[in-house]
Amino acid sequence: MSHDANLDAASAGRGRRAALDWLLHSPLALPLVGLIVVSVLMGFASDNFFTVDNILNVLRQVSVVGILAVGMTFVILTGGIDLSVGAVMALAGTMAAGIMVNMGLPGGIGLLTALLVGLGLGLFNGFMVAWGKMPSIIVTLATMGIARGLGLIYSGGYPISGLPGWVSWFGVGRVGIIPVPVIIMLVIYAVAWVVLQRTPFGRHVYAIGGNETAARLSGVRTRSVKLAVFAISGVTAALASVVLTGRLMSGQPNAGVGFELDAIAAVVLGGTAIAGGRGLILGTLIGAVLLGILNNGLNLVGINPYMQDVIKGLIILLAIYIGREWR
Amino acid sequence: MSHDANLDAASAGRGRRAALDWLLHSPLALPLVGLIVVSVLMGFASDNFFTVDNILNVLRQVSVVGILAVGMTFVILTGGIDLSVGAVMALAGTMAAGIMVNMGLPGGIGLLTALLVGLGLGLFNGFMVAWGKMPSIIVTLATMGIARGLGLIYSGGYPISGLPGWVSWFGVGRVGIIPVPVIIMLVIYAVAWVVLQRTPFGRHVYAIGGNETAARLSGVRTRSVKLAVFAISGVTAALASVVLTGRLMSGQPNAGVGFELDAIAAVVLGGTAIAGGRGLILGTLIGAVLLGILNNGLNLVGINPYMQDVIKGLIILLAIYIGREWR
Amino acid sequence: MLEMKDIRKSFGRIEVLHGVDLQVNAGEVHALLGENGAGKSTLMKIVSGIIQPSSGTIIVDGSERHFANYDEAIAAGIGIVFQEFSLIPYLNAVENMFLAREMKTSLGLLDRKAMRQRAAAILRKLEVDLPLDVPVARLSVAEQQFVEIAKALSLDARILVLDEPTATLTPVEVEHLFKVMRELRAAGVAIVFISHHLEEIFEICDRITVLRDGEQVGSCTVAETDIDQLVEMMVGRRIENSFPPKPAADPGANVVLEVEEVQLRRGGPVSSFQLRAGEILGFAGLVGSGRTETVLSILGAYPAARCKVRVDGVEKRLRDPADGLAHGIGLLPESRKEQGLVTEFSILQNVSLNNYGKYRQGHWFIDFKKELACTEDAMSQVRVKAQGPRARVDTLSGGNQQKVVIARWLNHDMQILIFDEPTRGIDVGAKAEIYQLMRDFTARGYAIIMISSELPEVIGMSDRVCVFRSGGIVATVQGSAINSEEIMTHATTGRVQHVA
Amino acid sequence: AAQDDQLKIGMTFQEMNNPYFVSMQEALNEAAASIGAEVIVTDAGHDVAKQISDVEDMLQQDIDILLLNPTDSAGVEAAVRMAKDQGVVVVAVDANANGPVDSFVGSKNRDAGYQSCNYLAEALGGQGEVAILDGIPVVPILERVEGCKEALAEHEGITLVDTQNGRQDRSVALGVVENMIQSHPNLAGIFSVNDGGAMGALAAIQGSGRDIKLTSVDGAPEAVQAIADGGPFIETTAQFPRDQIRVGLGMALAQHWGASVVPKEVPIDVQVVDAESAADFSW
Ligand SMILES: Nc1ncnc2c1ncn2[C@@H]1O[C@H](COP(=O)(O)OP(=O)(O)OP(=O)(O)O)[C@@H](O)[C@H]1O
Ligand SMILES: Nc1ncnc2c1ncn2[C@@H]1O[C@H](COP(=O)(O)OP(=O)(O)OP(=O)(O)O)[C@@H](O)[C@H]1O
Ligand SMILES: [Mg+2]
Ligand SMILES: [Mg+2]
Repeated sequence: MSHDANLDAASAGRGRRAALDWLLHSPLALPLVGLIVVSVLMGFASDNFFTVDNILNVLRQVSVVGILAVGMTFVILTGGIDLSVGAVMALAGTMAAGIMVNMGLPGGIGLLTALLVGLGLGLFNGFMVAWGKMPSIIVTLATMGIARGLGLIYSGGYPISGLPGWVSWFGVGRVGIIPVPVIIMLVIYAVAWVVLQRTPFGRHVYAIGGNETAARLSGVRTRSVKLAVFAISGVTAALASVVLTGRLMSGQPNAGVGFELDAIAAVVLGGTAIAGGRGLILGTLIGAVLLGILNNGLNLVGINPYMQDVIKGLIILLAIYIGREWR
Repeated sequence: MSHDANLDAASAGRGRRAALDWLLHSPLALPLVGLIVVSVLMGFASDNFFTVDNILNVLRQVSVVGILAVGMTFVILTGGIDLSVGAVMALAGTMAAGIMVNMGLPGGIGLLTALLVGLGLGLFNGFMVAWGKMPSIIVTLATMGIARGLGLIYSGGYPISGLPGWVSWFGVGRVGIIPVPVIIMLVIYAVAWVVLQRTPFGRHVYAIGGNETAARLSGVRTRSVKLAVFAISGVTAALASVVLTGRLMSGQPNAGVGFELDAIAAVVLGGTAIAGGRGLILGTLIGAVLLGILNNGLNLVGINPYMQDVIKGLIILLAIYIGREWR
Repeated sequence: MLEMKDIRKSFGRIEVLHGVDLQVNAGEVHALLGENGAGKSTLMKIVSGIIQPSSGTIIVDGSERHFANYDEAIAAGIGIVFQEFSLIPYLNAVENMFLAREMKTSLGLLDRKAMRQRAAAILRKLEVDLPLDVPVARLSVAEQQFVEIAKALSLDARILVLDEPTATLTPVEVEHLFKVMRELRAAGVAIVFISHHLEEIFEICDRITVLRDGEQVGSCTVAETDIDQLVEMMVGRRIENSFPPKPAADPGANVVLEVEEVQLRRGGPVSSFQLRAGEILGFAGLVGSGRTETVLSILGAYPAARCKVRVDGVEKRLRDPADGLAHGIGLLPESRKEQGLVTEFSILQNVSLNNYGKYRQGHWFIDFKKELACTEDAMSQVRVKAQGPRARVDTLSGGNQQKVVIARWLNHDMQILIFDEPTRGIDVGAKAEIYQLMRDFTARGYAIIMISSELPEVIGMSDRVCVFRSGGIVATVQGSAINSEEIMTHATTGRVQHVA
Repeated sequence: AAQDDQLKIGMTFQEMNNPYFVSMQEALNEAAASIGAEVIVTDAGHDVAKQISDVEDMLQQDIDILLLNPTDSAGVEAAVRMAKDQGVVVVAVDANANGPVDSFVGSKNRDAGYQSCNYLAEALGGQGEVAILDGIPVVPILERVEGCKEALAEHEGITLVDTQNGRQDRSVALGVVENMIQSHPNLAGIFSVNDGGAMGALAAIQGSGRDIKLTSVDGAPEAVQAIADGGPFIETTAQFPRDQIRVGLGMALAQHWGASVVPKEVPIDVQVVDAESAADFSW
């Protein structure tokens, strides 16, 4: 008996040490700790925070930026950046809405339009970066302006409303109690996790961020991989536009201004190195939720909206500062 | 005689070859060509373009972004980026206006306030990057949010007007026919040129962007230099706020949204490598003027405002694409 | 003059120097020898204040010193030429030499004229003539090395450390350097010299200290020892004749690669050559003669002025190293860290980097078990010494890193391997193993192109040798013509040079 | 200023991705076409500095009339002065500008805020918690909020429990209102400073399934439609953007033709649009 108890204690000790070890070494550890700390603080500050309803609410709010951040993670892992995601999302949503409302085409075509717009602009970015050898920050900055302009031209500046009712399912529907946007987001994260961790392509994404020359000289098709990550970012922007359009029930050419910065913040808060090569997609999910909790919590606590910007900035700085040693 | 003519022809030939050589190798060549091409196009499209009045007009419009781009050039040369310049400018201008209007303090104190705000936030950025070892894109993204929030808190969201009349001199005054903002801008560029090309500090800025580790091993105090470039960027943001406040005759907490992107575009259009180490401050001036001409020309030609975004994006892409080989 | 006592240094939990002593006198050239990873560079970084020792004392001119950074070491009269280049690519030679030690006018501005004159004077002493106004990135590797040396000389150091300065120099250039070193020695400067070329030690050095695995294994004068004994001290065992025997040439072997014409984008001669199955084709030439650029142009990694290639007799257009891989051509790049390895990846991930074709599960996914098995197999074939396949490659010694890059090609059906400077910066023990590996490959029928700047290696390994000069092949030699006079004659301007 | 006889009208908008301003532009184009005038339009995108540049560029093109929809009243003063120095007629539209403008044509924004919030309070029976969905702090928006607060203060049973910034943006407003609803379980009413924000708030209310009444300002087609459909969105106090432009252009022309008693300020009435009147209303 005492023997058994000893064994148990030892294995518990080992378990604890293993957990500690993991905590000190996993790139996910720090984002998780941040998430927990901020959640607990918010829970103390507002009684309404830890309700099932509010947690689902946060996740639903997070979904759009969360989906954008998936593509952003791919791009940042290769050492690039995509400033165009917000604008591409707005253009995809506006054109999809336009196709359905103004041309009366069926919803499937609308969805397809959104995806094609996202894919097309993503390929354009990727082509300019990979074959044009231009820095991604500049290419996507230009694409951002182009996509915004096109969206406004297409819609004439008016939001496009009058969408068929089922579109709202993507934004406000629920399966059981789980909001549809949350399900869409989680599915996208699951797919991204598989792609990054279980496929050769995923390895190549990391390799390019780690040492592009080495990857290229060893025979990795670095240009194709770079094309692909920007295409993925375009597609996730299109998927985000589906959720957003469902939430707003209209195509908004000026939606998503500044979302690219939120997506970048989510990726970096999630522990991904901005220089590429290191990071986990689950970290991005945690980062996105952390940002969402900040927005939600500061609202719940009733902080002056101007002050919210300041507090958010400080918390991001603090989180990255503490996290820099882990990376 | 024929002998002399031969000599002349030869030296002319040599002159031409030297010019060609310069054209092919100077990092200024391409931005200049871009400037000329765009100017000529605009001149054809609008009769009002090539008037002294309009050229001074363009330069005056360029001044604010042009001044921001000076600090941005320092930062980018070291391999960093400063996304906070627009927000820092707004905060500096708002606080300076507040000091003068609400507290009735003299103008010198207002000016000093602006400079201290810019310097302070620049030092904060630099400290976080150099000692905190955090990526500048994240640090300055956070500072951007913080500075915007502080500006809005300070002013309660209202613009601060009622400034003494002399303030407008900085924005709309003239010396002879030359607008004061243009003079301020050119003086700042001249100082920046001396600092970058003629002082040890300037060489260290380039060295850090070229190879930070090597610079540190050679004894360059890399952290101090990085601190300094962000401080410079903060100070140029403050100087830009003086011109802006003069132009707007009010402290505007919402001013300058997106100016950081214009400043980055000016730097890159001017031939500076976004990865650092290579570039000339005069290129930035050309880049800023090029952007200004685009804005002005597209207005003069009467292009639909939505279309302007698209055309600007395409021209930036084209310019960088052609320029990428030179760099 | 310089004395180091019981120096210990740990990186994290790993101690790499276990109490090393070193004593260098004024007016001597002191060789510091040891295998890759023995701790030579680490020790020298401690001398120059770049890293701090975990314990131990440094005594300069009889008084104990502690250098918090390089500046303090410089103030104490210490100068160093780093093993890794520490030049700023876009600054010119003058700016690089005086970086962080600029001369200033009374206004605090750069005194460009004075710096230029002083730079020119130092370079004249080294007998090199290089352009002072272009960014050093546009200089050849050897020229860059001289800028590096000149930079250290400009400090007027009384203790000068040269960490593998000759790795990228030709024999003639090495002679220039030695001449300057002798002058400095005569002037009473203490010099620490690190090199893997043991012949150089006997030419220039007075005393020798040997490190092995972070321990000092001995110190002696040059006269007391010979090469074999040094090698044994370094490696801990005798190394027999390091070049494996050359098998007889097979003239009937298939031509696996025929380069009909290739010309570099920067111009130069148009080259052509053939490569046969089972042979090692050496590419000799001075540093910067265009060997690397030529093979990279053939592989499509570099734009070429023109390039026409037949693989197995069929004309192919290679646009990317990936196309090379598809045709069974693999590259071992000249710089392991910059071009060969993803240093943050594990051995496993580096080995399988380009090889997922073999480890698919379903069509899309990685078969992790197979990946692990194949990697372990490849690691044992090339005898990588590491904790396991999941060790990060940046924790390995240089030789083991090089073997990881080689291991990458073992699980492919390769035809042609291009080894660019396969033994640069690699100690004698690992060298012999790599030579044996190359012979194992050719025995399997692989063809090898070996680019090397070390003549003995070219001579000892190659079945035929293409000699490069100013961007292209100027001669191909084989059989008994593979000797140093012949090769150097073609590689330099045509005058016969006598090489030590 | 005009060398050729065609009249040139310049109009600078604070933003053009809002139906409110887009319909202004349409009215301007129609009106100008009917008198054979040329129109130049610019979009400041909420950036005062750009707006000044835009005006400068229009002055280079020798406009005769400047219709100014200021991003910020104080900030555009330099532009107003420059235009006046060139002899251009300047009329501020929708929001006033500092400096020597010839006339200002704009909605009674304080009234609009007052009426919307009064309607809201009465619809709630003078009882309950309400919140304000604020916007970008510019004078017309601030006036609406002031008017709203004044109305709310007149109802003893109404408490203002929250003010958050939806930046007049549908997607931002959506998230902000979702959070408001979470933090105030008894929230009964929301006033949004404009219809863009209100549409986001509407989506949030509908998503929550709670019974919260919503009022707003503008009269945008989408909002009017939503009110007609019944539901949480019960009222918007409509402005008349097309009329503002028509009246504004009229004032400018009068001045251009030499009228000497052009009114300095022409307030345009606002009108309550609710479920009963929605069917008949459109901009
Ligand atoms: N910054 C570092 N962090 C961790 N380990 C290090 C670091 N620098 C060196 N090492 C390790 O210290 C050991 C000694 O390295 P060092 O560079 O001194 O070897 P060396 O004798 O100069 O070898 P070489 O002949 O290849 O230049 C090696 O095992 C190396 O991996
Ligand atoms: N004349 C030149 N103009 C521009 N660059 C040059 C010139 N000569 C050499 N270089 C550069 O010097 C470097 C060395 O050339 P390369 O690597 O092809 O030579 P190599 O014979 O392989 O020498 P190494 O032994 O260093 O590999 C290359 O990066 C090349 O671009
Ligand atoms: Mg070494
Ligand atoms: Mg080479």
